[in-house]
Amino acid sequence: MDAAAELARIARRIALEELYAEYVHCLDSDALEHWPDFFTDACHYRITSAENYSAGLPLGIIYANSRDMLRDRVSALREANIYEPQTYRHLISGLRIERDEGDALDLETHMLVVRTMQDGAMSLFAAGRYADRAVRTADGWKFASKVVVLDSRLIDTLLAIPL
Amino acid sequence: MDAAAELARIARRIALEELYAEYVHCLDSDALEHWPDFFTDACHYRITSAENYSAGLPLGIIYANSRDMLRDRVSALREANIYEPQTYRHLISGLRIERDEGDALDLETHMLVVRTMQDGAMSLFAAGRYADRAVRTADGWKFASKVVVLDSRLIDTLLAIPL
Amino acid sequence: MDAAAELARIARRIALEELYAEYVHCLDSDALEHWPDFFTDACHYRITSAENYSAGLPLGIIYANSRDMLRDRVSALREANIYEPQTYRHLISGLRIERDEGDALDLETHMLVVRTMQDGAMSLFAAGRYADRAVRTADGWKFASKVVVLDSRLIDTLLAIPL
Amino acid sequence: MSAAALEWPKEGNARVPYRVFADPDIYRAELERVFLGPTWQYLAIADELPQPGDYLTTFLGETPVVVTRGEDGQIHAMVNRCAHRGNLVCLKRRGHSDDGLTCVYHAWRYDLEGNLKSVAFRRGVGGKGGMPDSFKLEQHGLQKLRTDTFAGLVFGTLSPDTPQLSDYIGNDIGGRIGRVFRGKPKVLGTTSQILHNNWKLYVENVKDTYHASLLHTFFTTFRLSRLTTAGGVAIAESGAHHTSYTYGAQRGDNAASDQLYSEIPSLHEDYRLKDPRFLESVDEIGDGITLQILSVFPNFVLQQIHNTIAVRLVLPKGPEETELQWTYIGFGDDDAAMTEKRLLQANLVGPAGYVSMEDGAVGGFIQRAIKGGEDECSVIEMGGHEHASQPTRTTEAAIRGFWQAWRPLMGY
Amino acid sequence: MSAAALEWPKEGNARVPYRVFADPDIYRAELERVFLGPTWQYLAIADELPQPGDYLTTFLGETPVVVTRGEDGQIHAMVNRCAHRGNLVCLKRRGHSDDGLTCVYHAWRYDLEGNLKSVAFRRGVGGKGGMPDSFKLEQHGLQKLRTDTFAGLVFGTLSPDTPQLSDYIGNDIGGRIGRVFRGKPKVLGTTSQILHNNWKLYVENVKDTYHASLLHTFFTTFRLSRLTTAGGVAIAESGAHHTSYTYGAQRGDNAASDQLYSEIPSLHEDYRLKDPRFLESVDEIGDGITLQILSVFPNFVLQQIHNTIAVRLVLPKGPEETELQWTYIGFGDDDAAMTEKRLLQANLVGPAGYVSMEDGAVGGFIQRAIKGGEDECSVIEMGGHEHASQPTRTTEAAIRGFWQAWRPLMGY
Amino acid sequence: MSAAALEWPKEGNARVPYRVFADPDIYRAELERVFLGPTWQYLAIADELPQPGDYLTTFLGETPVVVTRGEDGQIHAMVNRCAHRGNLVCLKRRGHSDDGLTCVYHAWRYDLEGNLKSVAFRRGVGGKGGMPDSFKLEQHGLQKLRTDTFAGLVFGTLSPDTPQLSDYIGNDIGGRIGRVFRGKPKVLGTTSQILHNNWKLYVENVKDTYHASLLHTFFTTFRLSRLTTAGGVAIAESGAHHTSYTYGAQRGDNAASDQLYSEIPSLHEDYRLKDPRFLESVDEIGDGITLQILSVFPNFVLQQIHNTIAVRLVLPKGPEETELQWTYIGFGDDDAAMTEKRLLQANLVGPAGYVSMEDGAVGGFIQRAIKGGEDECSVIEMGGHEHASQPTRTTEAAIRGFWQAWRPLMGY
Ligand code: FES
Ligand code: FES
Ligand code: FES
Ligand SMILES: [Fe+3]
Ligand SMILES: [Fe+3]
Ligand SMILES: [Fe+3]
Repeated sequence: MDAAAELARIARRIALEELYAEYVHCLDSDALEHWPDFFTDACHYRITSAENYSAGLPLGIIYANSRDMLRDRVSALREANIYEPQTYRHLISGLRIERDEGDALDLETHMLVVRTMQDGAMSLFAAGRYADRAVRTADGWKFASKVVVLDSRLIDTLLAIPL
Repeated sequence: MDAAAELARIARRIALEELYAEYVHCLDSDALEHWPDFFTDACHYRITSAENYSAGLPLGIIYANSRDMLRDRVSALREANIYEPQTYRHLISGLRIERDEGDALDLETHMLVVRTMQDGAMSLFAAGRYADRAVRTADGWKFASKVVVLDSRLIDTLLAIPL
Repeated sequence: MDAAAELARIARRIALEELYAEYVHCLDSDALEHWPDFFTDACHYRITSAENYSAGLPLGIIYANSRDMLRDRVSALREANIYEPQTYRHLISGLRIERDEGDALDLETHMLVVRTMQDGAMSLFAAGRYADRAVRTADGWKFASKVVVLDSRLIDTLLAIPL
Repeated sequence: MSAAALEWPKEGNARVPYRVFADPDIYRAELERVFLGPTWQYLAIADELPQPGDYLTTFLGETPVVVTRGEDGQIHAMVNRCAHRGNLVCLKRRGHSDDGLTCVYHAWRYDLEGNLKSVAFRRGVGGKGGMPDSFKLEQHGLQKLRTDTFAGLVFGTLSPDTPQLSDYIGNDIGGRIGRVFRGKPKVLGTTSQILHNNWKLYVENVKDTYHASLLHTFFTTFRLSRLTTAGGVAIAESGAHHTSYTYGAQRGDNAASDQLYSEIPSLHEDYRLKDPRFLESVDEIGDGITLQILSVFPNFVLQQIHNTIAVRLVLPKGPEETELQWTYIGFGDDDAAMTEKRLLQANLVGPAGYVSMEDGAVGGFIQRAIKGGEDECSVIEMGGHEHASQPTRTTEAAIRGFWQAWRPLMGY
Repeated sequence: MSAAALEWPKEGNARVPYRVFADPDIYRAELERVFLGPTWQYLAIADELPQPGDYLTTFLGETPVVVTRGEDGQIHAMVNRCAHRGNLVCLKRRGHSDDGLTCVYHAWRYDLEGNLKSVAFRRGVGGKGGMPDSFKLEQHGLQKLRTDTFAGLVFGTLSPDTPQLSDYIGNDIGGRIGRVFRGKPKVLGTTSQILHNNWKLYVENVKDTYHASLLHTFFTTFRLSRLTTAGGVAIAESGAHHTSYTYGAQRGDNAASDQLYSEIPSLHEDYRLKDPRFLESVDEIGDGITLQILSVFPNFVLQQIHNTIAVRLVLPKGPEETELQWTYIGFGDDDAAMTEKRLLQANLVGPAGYVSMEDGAVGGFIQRAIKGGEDECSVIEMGGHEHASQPTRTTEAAIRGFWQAWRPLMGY
Repeated sequence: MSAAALEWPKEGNARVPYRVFADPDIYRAELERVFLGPTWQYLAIADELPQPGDYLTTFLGETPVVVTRGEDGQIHAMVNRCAHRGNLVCLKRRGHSDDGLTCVYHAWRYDLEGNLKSVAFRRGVGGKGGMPDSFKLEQHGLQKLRTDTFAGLVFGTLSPDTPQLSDYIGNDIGGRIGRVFRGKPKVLGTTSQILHNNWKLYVENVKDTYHASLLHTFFTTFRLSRLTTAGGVAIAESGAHHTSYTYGAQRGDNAASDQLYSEIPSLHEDYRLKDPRFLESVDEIGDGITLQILSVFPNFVLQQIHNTIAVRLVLPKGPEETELQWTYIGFGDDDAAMTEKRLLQANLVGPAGYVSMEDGAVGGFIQRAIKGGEDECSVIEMGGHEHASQPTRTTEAAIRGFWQAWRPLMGY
């Protein structure tokens, strides 16, 4: 591969690493109003369990088919739903490009989330992977689809803040 | 360092990041049949504890001296051994090149594994590091040696799936 | 952006990734005597909780204003303080450049620490982020300031080894 | 204190000592008297086990159970405990076996009805060892549950004294179950929550028709359901089971309702959805009931919220921990659009549900709040002191009904 | 064994059976008799709640409590448990409300003093449901604590029998609290530790004037404090409270002291700080006391170590778990340099403190060591068998004082 | 229920109520009567402590113990609990000290035999404080264990009534231990497992000669060991200890055996190793025994599987949790090739062992299965109802032997 192509390939990978870094920063710093901006208008977002996913069952814990539905989710969290103060800490690892169409990619990364409650209790809240579809747009890479596949069937108490 | 060399150095590092991403994806997606392919024919694979490792004690929880032994391990897991359904989620961080011989490297990364049982219980199963020897071969980087050094002396219940 | 600049930008990012890899390796391999070398002479180091940090309260669990204070911390751990044998395993993820002044950067990364006691008990000891100021010096990138912001208010038992 | 030592307040079902949610002895007694006692507990949807040899594992309280489809095509259930030395006979949550059930420890084999068919090396090896002649296979099967099916739902009990399932459920509640299961159910997916509270705090929440529009402000805001919309609560005579139902909002008077709710902090006049598609529902049953929450004592819940239908199982995991399992249902004749409706409306419920996430947390809040107050009592007087059906949901009658059923079982 | 069954050793306060640190029944009895009993427990610094409507949540033992600044400008405290069905009324650690306290479950509303002001749908809806007429708001408020303030510190108790706070603390200990709080306190930050030991093991450690220079070798090495420097321990007559105090090192005789400490492994002659700025302190109080550790029974600690001042609250979280909360204090008139001094000296204490980290671990060591030895006893004879004030810290008198106060409360 | 209240089934050792694996009161009684009672428990390999001043820490049940090599060159063991206020005297798992043992809390010093040598500031400071004259060092040492050594293995007991170690073990079992320890042992490494089951479920597994070829299908498949190969079980008269032994497969009749095993699901005719080097073993002892599993009551195991030799210690960590510690042994005269053999064969055992990983899980399966069935019993009739030695492994005699020894200790 020639140097320019190599450099482009590397630059793209780094851009994707940065995309995920910004994404989890957005969630973990309670900047939820910006969370929908990581997606395309007509996006799919779903949180499900490996059990449902591998059985081909379509149910999502959260199931959205548009960026506006993500905006509504944030509004509800801000205005309607009641839950204790809590924060997430995402760790991302092992980015892989599963399908490479240049400006449209199927991506997968491992993820882990530690949740901390206001009393200080930390717990392993989620472990799993992001099975995503990212597309290059005028203002950078966006998620056309993001399926959060959790290894566990169990959610501790509730899932308010998205993953 | 000139640009070409710099680019090569960076490309190599990214290739190594990708190697680890593929390696843990293989284990965590239950593609164990491909796990031995990450190693050279005459490889060493060992899982041990920091306690044994730092005391210079050679014992391994798993101790293999050939890729065929790794294949036998997989066959046993598939055909002989009995254990509850469970999955790992590896997180890798902090890749470091400890010794650089160009196409042969001593590598170290931090690793953490969350194990999820079929009932949904997640636990911190392993934390430690990979102390590896990787070599560049015709079909990419392979592990000539991989020593999994676990921080803890304890294994919860059993260790079936390799790390 | 032209190729040279792009390459330089990428090289810098990789250098920073390596900086953090070396930093956590230093702590997790008990090479504490070298820990102060990651900082500038006149540095600020502080471990605090998100609660204090977001409330603008200046208190630190550890609070140092010079590299020599970090050296004193290490001497005390080696010569004076009594604590059970224990090791950390840091995982770092999501490096972000918050402010880019070329050779001086505001950086943030997510971090998680698993602590292992000599009896083998592993626990989620810390989750949070590094809010850092790094500067490029004659011998590489150094931390002019490092604020460890822990998500939790609680410290399990004690904090001896720095984060 | 021991389970027996608790003295129930003279106010009867209108007062509940918090100790019943925290005391380990009471909890242990419940496992015995309620969950291994004369109650029917939900095990599975019959269609989850289509083929002979299919099995799944679940629990009666904390006791592991395996449910099978036998060679005879019938559903069977046994305690999942080997008659030899007590190993789990089935390790998987779901599975299929063509030759009965074999325990991994010593390979004792059972048929799909739990009868012991063979004992490895029963006659020893080379004339040495083996089981004594006094050992009879037929005396060492798996402990069998009684099972029965209602509207395609499989229930089980370990007690010979539990009345027939249909009598246990009764016609009224039974009709309200049948109303939902009109077709062949199709599982859309499952999810579970760990709740850090005693199982009864969640069951109270389910039977609490008073809280919905107050705790779940999402509901109120969108006028999806208010206590001002037409509806009520039907309660079995025994108090054990209940159904709350709500008719479409249009039947209510919004102006008057807003007026009434104006005192409640939860109303956000200005709050509108950007993409309301996920609330587009159809009256698939055709009786105008948009919301039905139904419970069968002690731990089964059936929910219809618009087009999202789910069964919930409440499993005790300790005095202060509970697992809540959701199974979401569609029907065989759903087209893609209908399925999509159900999936979108599923955002309303479950661990992240717009109108249910609070239910996952509030029990834990109570569990924390009652520490040091075990001898204090909750006050359950909304709607009076009785546990009869009422044409309103502004009542805690169904909760009083629960205690009416629970107390005699426990001897209080 | 039950709490009652323990027989106290004839040596009295000089012996403590390890069982009191491990037995769940004894622990449960303590929650009742000590923490809900006739004792004053630290709740907050009054200045943490400047405005009416400000509130914070804390605990009496394990019982959740909310502390408010009322419309009347006074501090009030109530059990954080809704009078309806026991939900936590305040969910946040700190907050502010302009219209009293509203429970999220059914929107019952209380004023800032815990009086029930309204019940949602009390009169039902459309003439159906609602509370019976017999229900009286004034009979269903939050359970109120008695509160009182000393030197700007708020204490609370649930018992009518607890003597007035100033009498409870007494003049001697009271004066030593006032000595520290000369100005308007300003919170510099907080931190907490989870200790894997019974709460009393930490309280013993606080009252243990014998251990400081032995366990905390950092102290010794820098001659910050030695048993050879002038100082002593003041103990309330009841034994309940204590203060240990140390004068600046210069008052001691270092040569003689080094000689004495030469047997102790902890001395490192050669150990010097590279940047000693963090130890630059000023005698801000002016009486030459560089170290004062003070405790008010059962679980309050006030610390002055040079210029680092902190209050500590010891919260039981189970027989073998304790939360230790630190609140670091400066004063309104501190300039930047003084604040910096306090922040630098704070390295001495807290979870990573040069002279306190060991205290976080040693209780857990004991908790592990006493397993299987619950009927053995600790030996508390340093400084004799009494619990009177002494002009030395080479004594365990303050620990004996703790048991002198604890035993009658527990009936031992 | 209390430990005493359990009524043992009339079938004696052929029935075990599951309650003994779950009941917290029974567990507490065991810690006292079994682990602090008249039993010898494995502490260490003498060669792990070559030099005077070497020490390591371990447990008798849950009671922490320190084992030392004294100045006298002898092995000593004491409870690791300071005589002052109960702190752990030794914090490290292994260590060396040239001047006895010093407690970190107040620097009390003990010699390597646990005698108290000095008390810091015993005479006070400046004539103030210090210990009363009535305090005698010799009355405040560490609690001492009796220790004895057999074949280089150190055992300890806290009871004066435990018979001499060699009598306790007996000649038969003793000889089978000696058979393995022919040379100077060399530790190759250690590993530990946390098992989520009562300790006795693992001990039953060790003594269960019936399960090996059924649960561990790896074994069967490779004809490494089958119940059809020659072997048997030797059981101490008391029932307390056992040894199972197997001769090399060649002594068995494979055709007949395959025939017999053809009914067992575990046989995979087609399954062959790609790299069988890890099974290349030598008959290092020369008596043709390829497998020996030996136990000494209550919690010691010695294993020889071909050339992989390990001692296992079974430590109770709660009613439903157990730590299993493995120490792998080679001998001083092993050459590199022999060591490599042992390391490769070690793949057979331990947490990831081809023929042992199932043992780590099956106890937990049982623990889960018996919930709600505490009054049910396991059926232990394979090989009859006795606990005598038998020339077959198709028996549960050694398990019955365990209960024969356990019941009188516990009063059942
Ligand atoms: S326990 Fe099931 S066969 Fe032995
Ligand atoms: S529990 Fe507080 S309002 Fe009902
Ligand atoms: S506890 Fe050991 S010296 Fe005080
Ligand atoms: Fe609800
Ligand atoms: Fe201290
Ligand atoms: Fe086995």
